[in-house]
Amino acid sequence: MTPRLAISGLTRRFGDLAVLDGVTLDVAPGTFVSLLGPSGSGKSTILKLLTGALTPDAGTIAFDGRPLLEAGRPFAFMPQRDALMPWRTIIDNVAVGLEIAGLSRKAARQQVAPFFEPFGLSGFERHFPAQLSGGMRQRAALMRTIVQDKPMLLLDEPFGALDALTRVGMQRWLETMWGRHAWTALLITHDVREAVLLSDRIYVLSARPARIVHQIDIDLPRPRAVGPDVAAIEARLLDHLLTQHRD
Amino acid sequence: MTPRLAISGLTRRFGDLAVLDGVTLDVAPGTFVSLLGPSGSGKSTILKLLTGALTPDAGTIAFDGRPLLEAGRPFAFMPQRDALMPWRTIIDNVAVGLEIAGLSRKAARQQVAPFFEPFGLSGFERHFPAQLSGGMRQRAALMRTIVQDKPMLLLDEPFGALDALTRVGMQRWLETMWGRHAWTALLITHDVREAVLLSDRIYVLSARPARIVHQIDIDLPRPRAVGPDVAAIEARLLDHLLTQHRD
Amino acid sequence: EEVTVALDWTPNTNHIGLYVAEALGLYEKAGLDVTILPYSDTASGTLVANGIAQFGVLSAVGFFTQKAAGADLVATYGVVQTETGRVVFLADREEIQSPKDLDGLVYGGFGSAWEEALISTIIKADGGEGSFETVTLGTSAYDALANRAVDFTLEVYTWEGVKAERDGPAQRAFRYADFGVPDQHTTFIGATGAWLEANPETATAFISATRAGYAHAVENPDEAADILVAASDGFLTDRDFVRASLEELITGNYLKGVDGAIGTIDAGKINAIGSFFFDAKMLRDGNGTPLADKPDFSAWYSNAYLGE
Amino acid sequence: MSSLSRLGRALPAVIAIAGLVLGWEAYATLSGISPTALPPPSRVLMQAFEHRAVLWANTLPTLQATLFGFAASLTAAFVFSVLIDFSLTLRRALLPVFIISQTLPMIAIAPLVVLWFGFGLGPKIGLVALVTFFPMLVALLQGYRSTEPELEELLSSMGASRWRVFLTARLPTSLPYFFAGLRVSITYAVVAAIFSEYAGAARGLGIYMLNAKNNFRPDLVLAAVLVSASLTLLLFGLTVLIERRALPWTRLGERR
Amino acid sequence: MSSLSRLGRALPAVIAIAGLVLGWEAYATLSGISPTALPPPSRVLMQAFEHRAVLWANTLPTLQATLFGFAASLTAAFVFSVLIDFSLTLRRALLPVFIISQTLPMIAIAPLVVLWFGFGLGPKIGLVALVTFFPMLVALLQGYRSTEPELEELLSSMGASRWRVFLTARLPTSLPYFFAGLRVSITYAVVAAIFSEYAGAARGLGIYMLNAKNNFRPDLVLAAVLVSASLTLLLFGLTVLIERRALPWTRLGERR
Ligand SMILES: Nc1ncnc2c1ncn2[C@@H]1O[C@H](COP(=O)(O)OP(=O)(O)OP(=O)(O)O)[C@@H](O)[C@H]1O
Ligand SMILES: Nc1ncnc2c1ncn2[C@@H]1O[C@H](COP(=O)(O)OP(=O)(O)OP(=O)(O)O)[C@@H](O)[C@H]1O
Ligand SMILES: Cc1ncc(C[n+]2csc(CCO)c2C)c(N)n1
Ligand SMILES: [Mg+2]
Ligand SMILES: [Mg+2]
Repeated sequence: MTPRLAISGLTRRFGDLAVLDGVTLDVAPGTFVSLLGPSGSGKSTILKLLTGALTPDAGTIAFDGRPLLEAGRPFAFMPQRDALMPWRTIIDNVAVGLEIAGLSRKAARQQVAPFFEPFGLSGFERHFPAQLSGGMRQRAALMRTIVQDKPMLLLDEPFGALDALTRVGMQRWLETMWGRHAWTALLITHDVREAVLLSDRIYVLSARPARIVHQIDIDLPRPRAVGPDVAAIEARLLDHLLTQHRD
Repeated sequence: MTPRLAISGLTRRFGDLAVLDGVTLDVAPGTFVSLLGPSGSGKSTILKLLTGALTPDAGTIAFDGRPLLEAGRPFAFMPQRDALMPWRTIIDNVAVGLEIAGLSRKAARQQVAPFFEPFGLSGFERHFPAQLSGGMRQRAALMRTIVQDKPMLLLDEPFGALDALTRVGMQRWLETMWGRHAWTALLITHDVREAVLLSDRIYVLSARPARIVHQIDIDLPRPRAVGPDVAAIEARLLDHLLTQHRD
Repeated sequence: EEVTVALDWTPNTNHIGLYVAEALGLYEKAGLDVTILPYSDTASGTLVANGIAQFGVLSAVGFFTQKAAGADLVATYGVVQTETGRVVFLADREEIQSPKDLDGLVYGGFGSAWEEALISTIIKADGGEGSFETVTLGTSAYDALANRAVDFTLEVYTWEGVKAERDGPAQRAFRYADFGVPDQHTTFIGATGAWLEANPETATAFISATRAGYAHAVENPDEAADILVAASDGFLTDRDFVRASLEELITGNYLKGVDGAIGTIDAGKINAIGSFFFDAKMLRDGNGTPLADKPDFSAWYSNAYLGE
Repeated sequence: MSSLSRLGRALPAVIAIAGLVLGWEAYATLSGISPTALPPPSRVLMQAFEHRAVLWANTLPTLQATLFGFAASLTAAFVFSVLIDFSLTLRRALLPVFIISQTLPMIAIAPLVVLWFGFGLGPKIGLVALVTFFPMLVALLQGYRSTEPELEELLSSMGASRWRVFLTARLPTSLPYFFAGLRVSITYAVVAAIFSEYAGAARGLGIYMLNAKNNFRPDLVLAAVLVSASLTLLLFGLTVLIERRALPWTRLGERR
Repeated sequence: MSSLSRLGRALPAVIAIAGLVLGWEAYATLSGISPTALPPPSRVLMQAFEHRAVLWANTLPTLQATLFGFAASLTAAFVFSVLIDFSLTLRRALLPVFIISQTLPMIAIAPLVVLWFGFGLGPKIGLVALVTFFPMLVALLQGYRSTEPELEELLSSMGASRWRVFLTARLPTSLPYFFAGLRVSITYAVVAAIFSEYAGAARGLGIYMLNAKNNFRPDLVLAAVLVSASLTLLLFGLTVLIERRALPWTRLGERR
């Protein structure tokens, strides 16, 4: 089966700073893949290369077997900081992707409105981002990503600002939705347990210049809960991470 | 033994918003106490009441048995965001507390210089904060707190911006130092495992208006590692947190 | 003794006596340390009335307006013995043949209420309506005339008039006297009554030295022209023009009257022009209402400081 | 209650301004200074009232020059800000030219402009625009620049064109900056209009001041100053109101 | 290499300015317009060179008024910004007064100031200060306000007094804002000095321009404009240099 996303030999420097040094990874359709790696290793840079915000120095990116450039813009991207527009209400922030895709503002609003309930944000449609807590903002950003209904999700630390409670809730919700919609997703996180709970496969990046140093496939049944299986994989991953050289 | 810090019935509202509703807790000398609680519950507010940035509506705070106001300023405080001054080099940022305490800039620098090595920041003394990664900044902020050598540490999410690798390293370092110096500390975190690994006692706050809903004393031996004991306490805590009503 | 004189315009041959007296050391001989303040946006009469300068070169226009409005000004020297002012326009304006043709045209003015009254009097004397549009331009008036931005303006014949005759553009002019305006000293040197009363010796020393300067210029126009050019910081580059202007001032009996008078203020002229202004309701008090009673013009000037 | 506390907040300003005016009045009447040098404010007010018809007639052309000039300046600032934002070459070519244009003393330029273009409304509009253009341009450019790069990348990833990104992200981001620049500009606009009249005009507050000054009436000069200052304050207040309307989200306070 | 790329960056500006100057030269010489209406730039330059001694003698007093006035304005802006920062009542009392002071047309005020205080340097310094004071005050206040509250709380928790917090946190935070205000102010300083000379002065570029204009010498007017514009650009460049020196951390780029 052609992978949905196939990255091969991806390399990128910023001036003197070699950030990516031949990153190669695959994401099969309908799977959830996580990227783990030290801070500053180049995880966000990989996503920027995918969305076209940056261009690679070397390497290829194929989407459904075709070069990325021919594939249009197949990704729904959730950036590391929420990037909500303070001047738009939450519903208009969530709907912006649909507006850009050509829908009228009204149609876009109608289409996103049903999502507010499952995201725990109903009643906040007409609020401005500054009126929401950090966790609520992050949920809005995730909603904005999902409503775009693109072939693949790119999620950069989607739960970073959430407390343990909300975080676990959102993880569970994402897992359920994922099961239902058969999304394909690439997730960046620095929370090892999160990666284990959500992923079909985890790639571990080295420190800068980043290469893939481990690949772990997980086929535990879903929904997953913390237990000995999860703990074992977690311990293995932590071990990998902690034995790397410090930056 | 008189507790180092005794908070009793602490209450505070912001306008219509009741944030703290009679928070009562103790910190014994030489112990490490953590506060866990949902985002927006009022954890940072408690620290602000301790440092004097806010005044309580009701409740008392005693330090070594005396009212806080008579105790001078006994806390070394690490705020949730690093609050490094972009116009000062790292060494001058770290030394600012000593300068305010009356030392000359030169003397203050001399006193803080030896800390750069254990914090993994040697060579960065003359850098500006903008030249450091998020994790390095947070380590500098922690260093600034510790060099003040006050009777008690107040740490608000000291490891929030760190990746798993650096985070675990810093936790280990803090634990070692703690064993060596018999510091007294109050730590705010949203990372359950972090709390279990570091604390002698954990208080769990309810959602707003916050009250203490659980108190867990931990007397596992140190240094602690992830294992069944830790996992059990962690599971218990997560259970507490997840059965609370969502905000 | 320090004395400051404020000018009414950028240095020109009207000021020749001041510069000659300064250059010949006449002020120094009289024990005076004279500073000549350049022309600026603040009128010389205003500077004198407020004590910023002791003396000022005052246009009759400003002098009569300000005096009536209550300024403590006294004319102590008549720079010219007969009218130097003209109404001017470009020579090729065929349609302007007499003042009544100025009706409905645009006047480039200097900002005093007096001018409009003067011009409309002239037009009416010629049988016109006396209505025209005023654009206040101040020092830009002559540029504007040359560039046809305005239709006519007022000039000092012995300066702007002479310049235009030499360098163009060709101009034609109406004399005030031909249309019922009495002859006058167009330019004075004056001070405040209070200061004159308190410093009669200094005033006499200054005015008499200044008068000697003008007299010297009349006798030695070549030398005087050089002095003015040298004193002008490089703006007056055309020495021949300055000389020609002086020649006109001398041969036209402006500086030295037909009767030989230099600097003397003529009682009859003051009275005539004063009465003319009064009748035309151009003299207005501090509230802007026309004076009800004709003032005693003999108190508005003094020849007492001219020296022997 | 709210209106009472609002009054309380305005009190220090009222006291300060009243103090200044009363001090001026006392000095002008008691020190024996001539009213032609410093007229007391009471006289200025009374004269302003007495000459209200003439003052009003002279206010209209000034207001006209101000508003048209400001509108021109607004348009130009917007158009050039977009051009400069879209093209680095244009930025490098035009910004130094605009900075130099700000160093030209208007007092020397204005008479030349009048010579070239006459006494009509045109050159006055031009001069007002010249003076008020720059603060707004700078504010807009700084506003565009402070757009979050993450937001722009996000929008591009959604398929937005450069122009779409500009409209959706850069322009709204610049609005608070723009209004800050607007407040500065509007303060200069009336002053600039008066100024341009000094260089040559048939009517207007500037001409009124010039004539009043030449006719030895500082009280009328100050009466006209009063009118122009009130006009400026009015326009200033208007921009504040518009800003409140246009930027509802900026009044929510910064709580994340 | 680096100097080459710097040249490359300056190229569009050089081309734009050269284009404007050449266009002006061509128009002035070819269109048959009288040189008294629009002298060609070549003539302006030559005349500026020829009259350099007199120009320089007239530049000195203007420069003096500019620098002293600016120094006074700087001091006043700092002192008042501190007062206003420390006292809410003072803020409410003084800010409206300062805003009103900005609405007064300088062209009407300057002659009055000359009447009250004479032809000396004093009133000129005062006028320059009046014009340049406000942008710096506003910048400083906005700078103080943008201090991170966390930082202030941290410093207080260390036992810092209010004044100490001001010196350690608020003042350094305000520096980038202050320099932005400074750049605006310095642009107005020379123009304001020239302006105040128009209202009455013994010497200075303003007086020079006035004289040149009255003697039908627009070439000399423009020569003086050239000098004053160069002066402004020089001062502007100076503040940019000082800023670079004073704020090394602002040039690190925003990478967290
Ligand atoms: N535009 C840029 N210019 C220069 N350097 C950059 C740029 N973007 C990123 N970098 C550098 O590239 C490295 C990788 O950055 P990146 O944001 O991809 O890290 P990350 O793995 O996402 O880290 P984190 O976990 O902290 O988000 C960092 O050292 C960063 O300083
Ligand atoms: N100065 C203030 N004015 C008004 N409301 C405030 C203020 N400070 C805090 N709050 C509110 O009080 C509540 C508690 O805030 P606090 O910062 O103490 O939460 P927290 O428990 O530290 O959350 P987090 O885990 O996100 O840091 C929040 O709802 C916040 O909106
Ligand atoms: C040299 C010289 N030229 C013009 C004026 C300006 N001016 C003021 S009043 C007036 C009208 C005279 O009747 C004129 C032309 C001047 N003062 N000196
Ligand atoms: Mg990242
Ligand atoms: Mg907090």
